[in-house]
This record gives sequence, C-alpha cells and structure tokens, in this order.
Amino acid sequence: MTDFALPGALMRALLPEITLTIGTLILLLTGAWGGELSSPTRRSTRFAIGIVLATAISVIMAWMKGDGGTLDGRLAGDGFRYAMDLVLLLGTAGSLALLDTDQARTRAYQAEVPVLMLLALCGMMFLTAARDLMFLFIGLELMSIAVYVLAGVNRSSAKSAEASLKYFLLGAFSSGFLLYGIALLYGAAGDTRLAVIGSTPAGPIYLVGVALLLVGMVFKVAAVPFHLWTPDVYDGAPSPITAFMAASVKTAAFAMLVRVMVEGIEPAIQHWHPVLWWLAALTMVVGNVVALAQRNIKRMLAYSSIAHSGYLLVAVLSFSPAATAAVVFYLFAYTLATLGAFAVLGIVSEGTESATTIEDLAGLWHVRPGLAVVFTVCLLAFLGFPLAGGAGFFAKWYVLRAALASTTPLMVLVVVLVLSSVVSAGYYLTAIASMFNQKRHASAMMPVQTPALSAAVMLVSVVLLLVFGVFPTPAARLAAVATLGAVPTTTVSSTDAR
Amino acid sequence: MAALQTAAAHPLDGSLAEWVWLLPLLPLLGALLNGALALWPRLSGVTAEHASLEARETETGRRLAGTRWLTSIVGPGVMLAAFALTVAIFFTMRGTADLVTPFVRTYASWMPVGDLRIDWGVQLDQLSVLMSLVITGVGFLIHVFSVGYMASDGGYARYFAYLNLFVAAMLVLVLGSSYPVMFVGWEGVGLASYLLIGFWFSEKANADAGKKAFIVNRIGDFGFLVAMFLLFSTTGSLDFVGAHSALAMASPAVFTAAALFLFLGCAGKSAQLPLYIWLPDAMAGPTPVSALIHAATMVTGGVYLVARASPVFAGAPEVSLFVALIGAISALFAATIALRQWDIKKVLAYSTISQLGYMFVAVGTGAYAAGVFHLVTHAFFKALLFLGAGAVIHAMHAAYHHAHQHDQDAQDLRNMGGLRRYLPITSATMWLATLAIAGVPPLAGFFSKDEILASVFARAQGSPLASATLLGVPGSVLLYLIYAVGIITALLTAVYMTRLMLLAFTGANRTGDHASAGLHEAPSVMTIPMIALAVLTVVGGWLNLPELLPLGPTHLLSDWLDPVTGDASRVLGGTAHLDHGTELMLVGTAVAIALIGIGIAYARFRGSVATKENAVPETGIAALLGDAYRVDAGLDRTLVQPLGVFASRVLWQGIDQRIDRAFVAGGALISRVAGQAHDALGAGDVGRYAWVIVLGVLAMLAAFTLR
Amino acid sequence: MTPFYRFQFYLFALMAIGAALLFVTRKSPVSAALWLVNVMFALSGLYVMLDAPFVAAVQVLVYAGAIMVVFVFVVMLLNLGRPDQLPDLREAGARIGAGVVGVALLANLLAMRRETLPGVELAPPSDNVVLPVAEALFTEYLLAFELTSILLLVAIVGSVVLAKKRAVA
Amino acid sequence: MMLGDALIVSAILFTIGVVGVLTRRNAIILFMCVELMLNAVNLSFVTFAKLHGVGGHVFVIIVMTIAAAEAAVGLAIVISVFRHFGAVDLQNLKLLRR
Amino acid sequence: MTMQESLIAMGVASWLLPALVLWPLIGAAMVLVLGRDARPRPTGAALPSDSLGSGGPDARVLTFAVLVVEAVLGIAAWLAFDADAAGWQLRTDLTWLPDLGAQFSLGVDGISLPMLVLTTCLMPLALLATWDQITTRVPSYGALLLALTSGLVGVFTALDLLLFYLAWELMLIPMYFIIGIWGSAGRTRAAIKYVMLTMFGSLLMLAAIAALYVMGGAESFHLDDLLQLSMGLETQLWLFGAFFLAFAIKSALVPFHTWLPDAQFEAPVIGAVVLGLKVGTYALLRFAMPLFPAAVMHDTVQSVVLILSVIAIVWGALVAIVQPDLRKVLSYSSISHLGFIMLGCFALTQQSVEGAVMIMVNHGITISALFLLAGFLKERRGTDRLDAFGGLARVVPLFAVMLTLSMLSTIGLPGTNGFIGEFLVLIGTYRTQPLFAILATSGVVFASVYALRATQRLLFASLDTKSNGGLRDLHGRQLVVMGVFAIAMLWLGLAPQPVLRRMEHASTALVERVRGTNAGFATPAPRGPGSLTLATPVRPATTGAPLR
Repeated sequence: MTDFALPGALMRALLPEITLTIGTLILLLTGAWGGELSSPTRRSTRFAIGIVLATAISVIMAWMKGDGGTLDGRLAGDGFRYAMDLVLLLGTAGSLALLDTDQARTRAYQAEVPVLMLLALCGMMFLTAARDLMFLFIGLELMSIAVYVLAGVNRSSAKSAEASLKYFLLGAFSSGFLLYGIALLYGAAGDTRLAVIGSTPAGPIYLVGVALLLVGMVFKVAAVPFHLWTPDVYDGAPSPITAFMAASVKTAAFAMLVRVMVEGIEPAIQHWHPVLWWLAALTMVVGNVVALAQRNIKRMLAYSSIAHSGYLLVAVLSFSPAATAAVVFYLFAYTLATLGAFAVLGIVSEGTESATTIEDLAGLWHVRPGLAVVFTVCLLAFLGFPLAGGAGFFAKWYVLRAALASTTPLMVLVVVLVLSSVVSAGYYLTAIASMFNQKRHASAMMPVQTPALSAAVMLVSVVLLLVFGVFPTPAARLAAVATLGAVPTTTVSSTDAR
Repeated sequence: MAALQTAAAHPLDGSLAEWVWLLPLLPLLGALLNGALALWPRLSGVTAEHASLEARETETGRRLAGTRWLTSIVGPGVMLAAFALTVAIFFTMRGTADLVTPFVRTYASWMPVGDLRIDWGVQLDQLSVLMSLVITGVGFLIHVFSVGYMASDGGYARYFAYLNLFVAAMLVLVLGSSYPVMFVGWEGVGLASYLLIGFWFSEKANADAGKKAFIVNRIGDFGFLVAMFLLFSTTGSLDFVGAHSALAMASPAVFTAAALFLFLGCAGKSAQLPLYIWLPDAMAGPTPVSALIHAATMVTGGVYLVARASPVFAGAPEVSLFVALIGAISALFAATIALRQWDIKKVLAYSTISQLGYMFVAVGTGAYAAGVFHLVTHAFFKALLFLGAGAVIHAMHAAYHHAHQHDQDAQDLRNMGGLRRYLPITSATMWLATLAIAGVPPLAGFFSKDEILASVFARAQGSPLASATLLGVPGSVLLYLIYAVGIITALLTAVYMTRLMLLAFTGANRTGDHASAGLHEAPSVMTIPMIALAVLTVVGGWLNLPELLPLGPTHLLSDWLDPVTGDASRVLGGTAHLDHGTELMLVGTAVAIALIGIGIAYARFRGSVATKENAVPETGIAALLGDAYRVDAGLDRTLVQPLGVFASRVLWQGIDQRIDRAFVAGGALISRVAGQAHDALGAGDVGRYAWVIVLGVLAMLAAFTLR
Repeated sequence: MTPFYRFQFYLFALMAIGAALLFVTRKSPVSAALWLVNVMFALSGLYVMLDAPFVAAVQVLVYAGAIMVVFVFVVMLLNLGRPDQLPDLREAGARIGAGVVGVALLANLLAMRRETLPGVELAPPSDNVVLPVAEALFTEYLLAFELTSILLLVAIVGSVVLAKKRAVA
Repeated sequence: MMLGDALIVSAILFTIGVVGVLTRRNAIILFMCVELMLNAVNLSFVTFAKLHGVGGHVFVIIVMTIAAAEAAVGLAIVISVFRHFGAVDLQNLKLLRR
Repeated sequence: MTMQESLIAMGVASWLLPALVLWPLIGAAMVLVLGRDARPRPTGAALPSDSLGSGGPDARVLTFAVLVVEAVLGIAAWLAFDADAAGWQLRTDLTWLPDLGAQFSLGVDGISLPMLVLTTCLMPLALLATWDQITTRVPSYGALLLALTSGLVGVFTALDLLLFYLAWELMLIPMYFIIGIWGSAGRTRAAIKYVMLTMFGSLLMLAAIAALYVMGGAESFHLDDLLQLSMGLETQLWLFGAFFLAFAIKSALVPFHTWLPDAQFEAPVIGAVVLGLKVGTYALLRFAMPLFPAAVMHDTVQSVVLILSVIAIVWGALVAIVQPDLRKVLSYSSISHLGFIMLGCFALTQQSVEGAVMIMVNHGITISALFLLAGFLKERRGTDRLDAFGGLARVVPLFAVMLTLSMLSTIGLPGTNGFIGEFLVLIGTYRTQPLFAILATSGVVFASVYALRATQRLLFASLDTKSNGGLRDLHGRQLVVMGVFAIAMLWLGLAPQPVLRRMEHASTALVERVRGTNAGFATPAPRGPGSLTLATPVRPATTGAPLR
C-alpha cells in the first residue's frame, strides 16, 4: 500500500485513539482561542471529561466490533487492550474531575493542563495496544513527556517543579535503558514486533536486551529498587496529577509490562522469572515496611502504590490468562480506590502547600463523617479487606488464586504477599484510627464543603467498590474476557522452590 | 442402670419411700423462701429511695424485722418436715423384709452424651437413710438452737437461707444415686459452708476463712473428679449400682488409682492430713454452723463416701490401709494440737479432726459399720459440745456487751472459768458430752470408739487386710501401730476435753467482775436442743451394742448396714473375731485410758490460769502446739506466696506484658529504622536515585548474563 | 573491503569515544556541550560508514544542529557557563565508584559478544539511499510517524505550559 | 566483525553516558549524558539496520524526534526549576524528602 | 403436630437463616438513616450529626428493636430445628458468585445452632444492660453493633468457605471501631493490635482457602464439596496449620492470647462481651477439623495442641489470680476456659466435643454476665479495680448475689452451667488422653482461687471506701437482664439435655469423620496402669490417603 489513506481496518482499530486525538485538538484550539473566558481551565476540564466519555463509548464500540488487530500485528485489538483502556479512561476522568475541584480552589492550573492529560492518555492507550516495540516506545514517551510536564504544572510551587525535574531526569535515564533494550532485541530478532521477538531463540544479545527492556518497564511501575522517584514525585506533584499518576500511569505501565511479558519475551522466561520474583518480593516488603514510617499521607500512599506494584507483579509472574484477568480486575479496583482516596485528600489538604500528615486527619470523622467513611473504604480496599474494603478484597483474591494456580505454584511469594499485607494494615489502620479514634484538634481548620465533582468521584468509587465487593461477577467476567495469551508451554523453573 | 433398677420390682415400690425426692426439696424450698425474704427489701426498692448507706441499712433492717417471725417458722419448719419424712421412710424400710438391693429412682436425664448417661436420681438404702436421719434430726435441733443464737443478728433470714441450703445439699450428697449427683451435693455443701463461714463477711478474716475452706476442698474435689473419670472410662457408668457392678472386670491398678483419688476427695472434705488446714479457720462462722457443718454432718461426708464406695476400696486393700493410717495420724496430730488451744472452738475443731481420724481408721480397716456408728454418735456429742460452746460464747458476748468491753475475746478459755454457776444446764450437758467423747461407759462415744479399736485389733490379728502390705510394710504391723495410736489419741482426747471443761466451768471466774454480772444461761430455745442432744449422747450407744455388753439387742447398726457395706467389710476384714477375753481386755484398757486422761487433766488444770491479756507467752513445745505446728505459716511461705510471685512476676509481667510491649515497640522500631535507612538511600538527591537504579540494572544484567 | 575504510571507521569510533570521555569530564557546561557535539559528528561519520547517510545527515541537522544548540542556549540563558560555579562534578569517591560501576556495566553489556554477528561487507554507499527509508517511513511506519507529530505537540504544549508567563487562570 | 565492533563502540558510549549521569550534578549536563546514551543506542540501531534493513533507520529518526521533544520539555522544566531555586544543581533540590 | 413441624410447614426453612444474616444489615441501614442521636454531642451542635434522620426515633431504641427481632428469629431457628435429624438443617443455597463457585449457602447443625441462638439472644440483652453507657454518636454505634451481629451470625451459619471468610472479616471492622471510638484510654493501640493480629491469622487462612480451592480442584467453596477432596498428609498439615493459626489467634490460645485482655479491657463493655464469644473454636470444629482429619490426628499436632491447651488452662488461671482489674481477671479466666475447649476439641470423643461446645455456650453466657457486672461497676465508679472496692455485699446485695452466682458458674460449680461443659470435656478427654485430662482438672482448683479472690475483694471485707457507700444496686433494666442470665445459668446447669440432645448427631458425625473410625466407645476396654500414661490417639482408618 503506497497511498497515505488509512485503510478501514486501521480506522476501526484506532477508533478510540482517533476520537481522543481529534477531541483533544479541538479542545486545544478552543483553549487557544477562548483564552480570555472566566475560567478556561475549568471549562476545558469539563470538556475533557466529555471527550473521555466519548472515547470510552468508542472503546466499547470497538470492543464489541471484535478484534481489530492491524498493521500486520503491530497493534492489538484484543479484550485486554480495550479493558485496560476503559480502566485508563476511568482513572483519567476521575483525575480530571479532581483537577476541576482543585482548580476551583487553587487556580493553579492553566487551560492546557487537561489537554496534556488527554495527550498522555493517548500515549497510554497506545501502550495498551502496542504489539510493536516502536509503538511501545512512542506511546511510553508520549505518556511520560506529558506527565513530566504535568508533575510541574503548579508553577507557584517549587516542590512541583522539583518533582517534575526529578521525574523527568530519571524517566529519561530509564527510557535510555529501555531504548537500548529495544535496540538489542531488534538486533536479535530483526524486527520490533512482539510476535517476531516472541518466536526468536534467546541469545546473548536477546537476553541483554530483555534485561534492559525490563529495567525501563519496572521503572515505570515503580518496582524496588527502581522506585525511589515515586514518593518524591507523588509528594511534589499536585494531588489531581498524583492521582492521575497513581491510577492511570501505573495501569498503562502494567498493561505494557504484561503484554511484553506474555507476547514478547516469553522465550527468556527462564531468565526473567527469577529476577521478577525477587523484584516482586522486594517491592512488597520494602513498599509496605517503609510506608509504616510515613506520616505524610501522600508519601504513604506512594509507598502503598509501590507495594501494590509488588502484588501485581505476583500476578504477572503467575503468567496465565487467569493472571492477566487478575491484573485487569486489580487495576480496576485499585484505580477506584486511588481516585476516592485522592478525592478526600484533595478536600482535606485544602489545597495548601504544606504536606498533609496523618495528624491532620485526626478526628475527621467527628466533623465530616462522610469524608472519613469514604477514605476508610478506600484504605480498606487498598488493604484488600473484604466487604468493607469491597472489590479490593476480590482483587487480592484473584491474584492469590492465580499465583497458586500457576504451573509452578508461587507458595513462598503468596506467603510474602500475605504477611506484607498484614504489615500494610499497620499504616492503613493508623490513618483510620486517627480519623475515628481521636478528637479533632482545636487548631485544625474545618474542611471545605465537598464540591459536586469530587463528591461524584467519591460516590462512584465507593459505590462501585462496595458493589463489586459483594458481587464482583460482572467485572470479573469482563476481566476474564480480557485475558492475554495462553498458558505458557514452558514450565518455569521457579525461584519459588526456595 | 438406674432405669433397669427401677424397672425391676422393688419391695419399696409404691411405698412411702416414693416420697424420698421431697427430702432435699423441702430445705431447698426453705432456702429459696428465706433468700427471697433476705433480699426483698432491696427488690422492693429500698435502694431507689435511700441514697446514703446508713439510711438504706436502717430501712432494710426495719423491713426485715417485719419478716423475722416468718423466717423463724420456715427455717426450722422445713427441717422438722424433712425429719418427719425421713423417720417415716426409715420405719417403712424397717418394716420391709429382705431389703437387699437399694431403692433407686431416677427423675430426669441430666447429661446424656453418647454412652454417658447421667440422671437426676436418688438411691435409698440403709446407709443413706441413716445419714438422712442424722442430718435432718441433728440439723433440726441446730436450726432451733440458731433461732435463739442468731436472734439479734441483722442477717437473720440470710443465715437461715444458707443453713437450709446446706441441708438440702447435704441430703443430695447422701441420697444421690450416682457419683456426679453426689458431687453436686458434695460441692453444694462446700458452697454453703463457704457462705456460712464468711457469714459475717465484714471481717476480712472470716471471708478469708471461707475462701480457704472452699479452695482446700477444691483440691479434694480434684481427686473426686479424676476418680469419676477413671471409673467411667473403666466401667462406662457412674451410677453407684452400675459402676460397682461393672468393676468386677477392672484391673487392680484401677482400684488403687480410683480409691486413692476418691480418698483425696474425702481428705479434703473431712479435714484429714494434709488437707485439714481449713477446718480450724472455719470456726470463724457462727457456732451453730460449726456444730452442724463442721462437726456433725458435712465433714463426715468423706467417711460416708468411703463407705458408699466400699466396693472400690475393698478392691484396694493397700489403699484401705493407707486410709486407716492417715486417719490414725490425723487423729493423733490433731489431738496433740488440741491440748494447747485456748480458743474454745479451736479445741473442738481439732478434736473434730481427731475424731474424724477415728472414723477413717474404721472405714479404712473395713469396719464400715463401726465407722458409721462413730459418725452418728460423734454427730450427737460433738454437736452438743459446739452448741454448748455456742451457749458459752453467747453468754460471754452478752456479758462483754453488757460491760461495753467489746475488745475482749469471748471465746478464750482464759477469760472464762467458773461458768458452772451461770450456765448450769450448759455445763451439765457439756460434761456428758465430754465424758462421751472421752470414752467413758456407758455413753455413746465409749461404744463407738471401743468398737473401732476392737475391730482394728481384730483385723490386726488376722485378716486379708493384715496380709496386705503398704509400701512393703505388712498390714498387721500397721494395724497394731494404728491401734496403739488410737489408744494414745483416746488418752489425749480425755485430757484436752477435760481441760476445756475445767478451764471453762470450774474454778474462779475470770471474765471480770464488771462483766460477769452480764453472764446468764441461754434461753430455752437454745437449751432444749442441747438437752435433746444430751439424751442422744447417753442412749446413742444402744444403736450398736457389742455382744460383750448385752444391755439390749446387739449389733443393730451393723446388721442394718450389712446389705450396703457387709460384703466389702468382709472382703477386707474377713471374719476376724475376737474372743471375749481379748475383747474384755481391750475394753478395760480403753476405759482405763479414758479415766487416766481425765485424771491427768484434773491434776494439771485444776488451778486457775492467767486471763488472756496478762497471760505469759508460751514457749517451746507448748508454743509450737499452740501455733498448730505453724503449718499455715509454713505453707504460706513455701507454697502460696511463691505461686503468687511466679504468676505475677514471671507469667504476667515477665512474659505476657513483655510480649505485648515487644509487639508494639517492635513494630514502631522496625518501621522507624527501615524508614530512615530507606530515606538515607535517596535523601532526595536525584543523583543518588540514579546510583540505586544503576546498581539495580547491574544486578539484573548479572542475573541475565552470568549464567 | 578497503583498509582505508576500516581506518576511517576506527578513526571515527575513537573520535566518538574520546570526545565522549572529554564530555563527561569537563567542568564547564559549555565545553561539555561542545564535546558532546563532537561526539555527534563522529557518530554521523560512523553512520555513513554503516551506509546510513540519510540518518547521518539528520543526525548533524537535528542533533548537532538543533538540539545541542538549544542546550547551549539554555546554558547561556541561565548563565551556568561561569567556572566560578560550584564544581559540577560529584566528589571523588562518587567518581571512582562511577568508574567501577561503568566498567562492570560495560562488562555486562559486552556479554553480547558471545553472539557472533554475521560479517557484512562495508562497501562505499550505493546511490539512492534515501528512498528505502522514505518508503518505509511513509508506508510501513506511517502510523508511528504520525504519532511522533502528536509527541511534538505534547512538547510544544508542555513547554508552553511551563514556560509562558503566569497566566491568570 | 565490523558490526560487532560498532556494537562495542555503542556500548562504550552508552556506558560513558551512564557514568556521566552518575558523576554530574548539573541537571542540564545530566540531561546531556542521557542524550549521549540515546545516541549510543542510535548507533546500535544503525548497526543492526545493516543486518535487518531500514526499520532501524526509521527507529533512529523517531528517536531523534523524541529526543528533540524531550529536549524542549526538559529544558523548559530546567528553566522553571531555575526560577524557583536559582540553580540547577541537583544536590540543592531536596525539598522533597520524607 | 409439634412446634418444629408446624414451623417447617410454614416454610421457614427457606428464609430463616438468610433473614438472620441480612436483617441486622438492613437494620443497620435503618438505624443510620432514621436513628436519632441520644443527646446533643458534647463537641457542640455546630458539627453535623452522623445520623441523617435527625427527627427519627431514638437510635438506641431502634437498634434494640432490630436486635429483639433478630433474637426472635434465632429462637425460631431453635424451635424449627429437628433434634433427631442428622446433617444440615434450615439449609439455604442461593447462587452468589457462579464463576467462582461460591454460593450464599447457609445451614445449621447441632454445633452451630446453640452458638447461633446464644449470639442472637445475647446481643439485645447486652445492649439493654449497657443502655446508658454509650451516649455519643449512637446511630453509628447501633449500626456497627448490628453489622457485628450479622457477621457473627454469618460465621455461625455459613457453609460456604468464602462466605464464611467474608463474615469472619465482617466481624473485625465493627469491632475495631467499637473499641477504637467508644473504648477507653488505650483504645487505639488495643484496637490496632487486635485487628492486625487477627488479620495475620485470617490472611494466612485466606491463602489456605485459595490453596484448598485451587489445588483441591473442586473449584467450589462449599464445605460439602471440600469434604470430598483427598489431600496428602503434607498438604493437610500445611493448610491445617494456616487455619489453626487463624482460629487460635482469634480465640486467644496461649501463646497468642496477649491481645485479649488488652482489647477486652479497653473496649466498651458490649465489645468485651462479644469478644467473649468463641467464634474461633467454633470455626475450628466446623471447618479446620473435618477438612484436615489426618492433620488433626497427626501425633505431633495432637501433642502440641493438647500441651498448649493445658498450658492455657493453668497459665490463664494463674495470671488471673494476680490481676488488679475485674475485667482482666475475666479475660484471663476465658483464656483458661479456652484451654478446656481446645482440649475437648482435640481429645475427640463425643463427650469431649459436646463438652467443648457446651463450654463455648456456657462461657459465653457467664462471661457476658460478668462483664456486664464489671460494666456496672465501671459505670458507677469509673473503674473496676479490685482494690477500689470491698464490702459491696452490704451496699448492693443484688449485685453481690449475681456476681457470686456468675463466679460460681465460672469455676464450674455443679448445678451451674459452668460445670456441664468442663465435666464433659474432662471425662471425655480422660478416655483418650488421661494424662492431659488430669493435668487439666487441676485447673478447677486455680479457677476457684481467682474467682473467689475477685469476689471477696469486691464484695466482702469492710466497706472502707466511702464513695462505695452510695453505690446504686441493680435495678430496672439491669435487674431484668441479670435475672435472665441467672435463669439461663441455672437452667443450663440443671437441665442441659435439650442442648445436648440437639448436638448428638453433629458431634458423632464430627468425631467419626475426624477419627475415620467409629469412636463410640461403646464398650471401653478395661484399662491397666497404662490408663495414667499418655495414650497415643487412635489413628484414623485412612491417614493422608483419600479421606472417606
């Protein structure tokens, strides 16, 4: 095909991305022209939410149309992609809503911020779809560069700027490794398509390539020891952006990771399985234990998100359709909980510069029971507590099940998971305790009234969490459809033997 | 088992004996009624309207006073009814021919679990009916006495509630048709005694005494329980009939173990070594209580149990010997202590222990009838002695009250003396009882004690028991030894009892001129029961006359009890019999000993002694005896205190609390250290972060390439 | 292949490495930047050797020409060029450590050499080398190409957001 | 063999870039080191393109684009940091820790 | 037509248990929405109340009403239960998570029924007795209480392992808040410690459940299906270990007991009462033991658990002797009682098992009564330190009577309910483990020591503290509640056979299932001197290899 016209198949395959991009461009132009309006940011935020919803619809349409895999296998059109897209859209919509709330108070953001978020989303959506390392890289950079900027959009805040610089430098650094890995894999396989790479015997170049590729990817999912940037960036970036990072960026990163693992570098599984095993164990333990020491809630949540990466890595390691389904469900529940938590945090922190500590939560229940309850539900969801924690429990459950059901049951890893979860109870409960068990400090100011959009976010996340906490079946079914690859033929010589 | 028993035709079917279930219920009813009376002022809302304690108590007192008469009727009334019923049943049984098997009635299933069947049932036989007679009879008299003794006490209704409760429990104990049901009574009497000892609970000492009694008894109950488990796992039944009939196939070890554990229970309940320590303290209770519970009835429960479980003990001769030995030692031990007690009730308490020792000597040597005989007579004269003591104390209290000398000890013999003048009836009746316990013919005590000693001697001469061995020592030796101890104890008994009487009633009065004006004889409601008991003390011996002195029908009691304990007693004692010559010799010795004892006492304690406050502290052996060999202090130092320390210092503060702290502190520490270490890793410097990343990369590359 | 070619190849390689070493060791940002430009020139030379003249050209234009200029520009703007700035290098320990780590890293990377690559002939560049690239770029990799445009959009918007004067939002 | 050597060169350059990142404190120079790493990778791409056709070249071009974008954004970030801190020395950027 | 038949005819079987589980949750919602707070909160009226319906009925009354209905349902279950039938009764299966194979499956048998009835009847009584003790944020309090009830009922009725797990954890959070919000000074520490320890166990159990689910290959959580699985001894030991740990921690078996006194001391009285319910040991009997018989009968497991039980009995009793506060005494006494329960469970004779369940029930009753009494002291004097009192018998005779009665029940005085369980456990244990039985029996002595000590310190001796003079005696509500407790104690002590009869089938089934043999002990072989030595437990017919 030598003409530049996009063939229909490609059209169908990219329907969501195209919808998103066009919407974004429109938004950008309107922002450029209508710059003098009362609050362009809030308007464009609302508009952006609209675009996200439209994209969601198109995603669903594309999904129902069935497989749109195209460009001789450079883009996937499978359930996994669309399911992940939906989770991403959920996260983005939520973060946008929080952004709107925050903007209403701080006026810190410019009209282009939603545009950047949408562009980042675009990159993420390519990540979920990419079956070609080239697209993977472009998508990743698209997302990353946008997020580097987003971390620093609060231009009145030095912390914000510092966060953005740190994130940028380390991100670029790690993507250097990633790129080198891609180059070597390309060299070894002669092609950047996962399918080809997945069918290439693992030679030395191949292995080095895989190693470097992994480095780049686990940096994005913030696995120990590539996690150090997370607390700083989460802490420095404005809450809505932090929520965006915690929810969507992580989701996208895991989408990428899972697809590459399952479709791409399976030949080297003997090599990367033990490595990832250790990464998972380390991540769970370090994340949870260090979180215990945090008083600053955003940092605490940062470490908890690190720990969650550990749990998710366990699912990735179990390497089966059920496992990918578990990842999808987990990220869905995790996104909900994150949005809810940050919604509350946004209200409580009152958009002030100083970090919100656990002490600032003291007695919240006595003044604003609703907020306290929402926050509690979200924390318990992180904790994976049944019923009260809602879907969080089933998320953990599916991971456990996948881990035990994998060809070589990850017994030890499961125990590590369980024990580190107990540790995590330590800090979640401390936060809850300070909300409920303590009296409100006289000095503590009264949280502002909850704006409609935040309220909506809280409501949606809590309701969904609780409903899926009792009847996870619908979500679980979707996730089950959204599985990836087949059970590996090669049995892993598991590190779990120890 | 019980079901079978009732199914089979029994001579007593349909007779008056069918009413036996009413026996425990009557006192229980009384207990409930009196209990309600005691509480009704509160239930009728005194608390609500009276804030201050004083107001509340005066009001309570006022309301109670109104119901006092009712209590006075209900309390003794139910006892009288029970006594009457018992007598009626007794005579029905007398009238019934060939009464060999016990009459068992089960009314409800209690604990039916798998093959374990425990029913609420009563067993009526010669032994249980005899015990019931004593309990209800003596019990009734003591209730009547109490009406006078407690007349001015605030807790009048409460007192009678407890007392009735005790009788009910005691009747359950003796009438129960299975070990568990018996155990209900067993612990029930323990509870009642606990409540009554601590009746005047405002005195910490009294409450402590009650607690001590209960706990020491619990140690015995432990044995009882284990014995039950053993019997059940061996025989698959816990009814007396069923279990004993199934014992046949059991191995000797079972008999030994079961008998030993059972005896542990008996030792606790009947205050034998080493578990006697609670009884002297138990004197803290009102004196009629001491008379009823700690002399006449409850403490004899152990003796009853041995008799009841005679098939078990019969299977373990060495244990029987052991029982007899313990009995003998207790008898001597307690008697020596009694020599040097100044508290009138303490003397009687130790004497009780000593007399119980005699009973165990009897049942231990398989002379069950003799044991029970002594049990009955002892119930008479010891109850009498306690009531007498009660009368004395009552008078002394009145006197000191009259003289406003409340700090004076109303129970100390040194403060008495010459009371004969003021309390003639009391002193007369008590003298009778004293002679009886000393073993002077023809009083009850003489016959029973003589029979015990005689049977021991007879078995020593030749019997299965004599041929058995205990820890290698041949039985005959032990039996002779026991006999000797018995004789010595008899001597001591005579001495300390006479001493008591002399100090209390003869010589010059030491109460103090001022106070002595208030001394007076007890009211008739108290004296009449004493007189009644005195009569029993005199005629009690006729229950079981030896052939030697055919003053009437002989061996009534032995023949009566034969269906129950006969076999067992023959198994242990064989048909050992003494020729008249020997027996005459023994009787002579006994009487002589008694008289000698009395003589010694006269010689020694005729003169007056110093009153309590200006008494010189005793020294040497006397002090040792006065302090009861300082056993309590020793136990406290060696057992009680260390245990408490261990529990609190080691287990609680040492381990539990440490675990606790470790949990909290450890968690905090880990998180802090980890947090700091981790922060140090990056310390906010991107360069450092890069370092960590690169090191991670190296590790991963190594993992991939170094293969 | 001609020895001349080989000579050229190693010449450029050495230039690149040497310049890179000088780049990381310069204190002054400006000189460092200039050495980096040097590296890039050398690399474009290597590209030509590996018959990718088009890439070589782009390398010179975009990298050496555009990107590095921006760098230098920014350095000047923030005037970090002055040597009286506190020393840019980390303390000696870090440097030595970095050296060690670097060697280790290199060793690990060179594990690749266990794999023998097929030897290929280095020939003088054939004519018309741009066409295949162009063809691939506008057909097979069209979508990727389009995507980079979005990427550039992000770059524009992003730098505007960060750099433009504080707007009254 | 020639290709192998090219790969080695790229590896060396990459390592130098990494070492630079580890040794420098100036944000801009750090960033330049990253650029050096990218260049090294590009060399590998071109080398492999020699084996596998022009795909590698395309990748290089795309990488360059991305590098440009990164440069734009990165420098913007550096400037905004400079606004706040008056320096771009990374050891001074420690507002964010615990 | 008996009551039972008529109830069944009314078709209660199809809805009674779901109603029992769900009604409290509905009630909780009602209380939260409609309930009105008792009085204006001290923090000031400015703050928004957490009760949405400020005009509605008093939340406390509403909660009580809901609990009463629950109790009625519970009693209905008791009446509808057929004592002569084996297997699950009132069984209800509703599809819940078809993909997972988890069902909303409820049912009762002779073991769960008494616990169920006890719980449902206990809650309203406890609330009534502590009526005036909680005055702040009553709607939330009531709602949490109801959620807690639902969790308890769920635990006692769930047949599906996943459902059980959910109910198990459902108990945790309300308890956490009840301790954490309405507790005393050290509440936060106690609450967090309680939850973390419990979670440690329950998460291990969750892993074990997952393993059971995955490896068993049954792809079902239903007990009946899981009982069909065949597991090797190794597997059984591991999984049983996880389950046992969870239950041991929950029921505060030595050495996992230290959280209990703390929690029960810091918690409001009603929380302490609920903590006194023996869910852990119930779960042990219901799930852990039948699922892993080979593990239970494994020699090491047997000896370890039995030794721990005996240690618990003595340890708890000894430490209880030296406690300064009444509630701590009570906590340690329940630690001691737990030893008896464990002993009964693992001695595995019909008597011992039924005895264990009886202790669970009776101890639930007695300890509740005692904690409520302690609560009265705290309510009136703000403390329950023993040395703060003395001679109370003079002041508050009714209180004294109740306290004495309850204490006597604690030490197992025959005629009170306390005796039945202990006696059965010990007599049953003696058949398989004579040595342990004897050691355990020594516990009755220590029990009498701590019980009488506490009683005496409170009630007897002279009344020296003036402020105690004005103490108010039990009255009204409290008197009623205590009366009920007294009747229950005596009734269960004198005539427990209605309960025992209903247990018969379940306990037989359990014992046979675990022993794999008929352990009826119909004709006990005469024991030699060996009867005093540790008899090795009867091995199941099929160890490790496919069970049944």
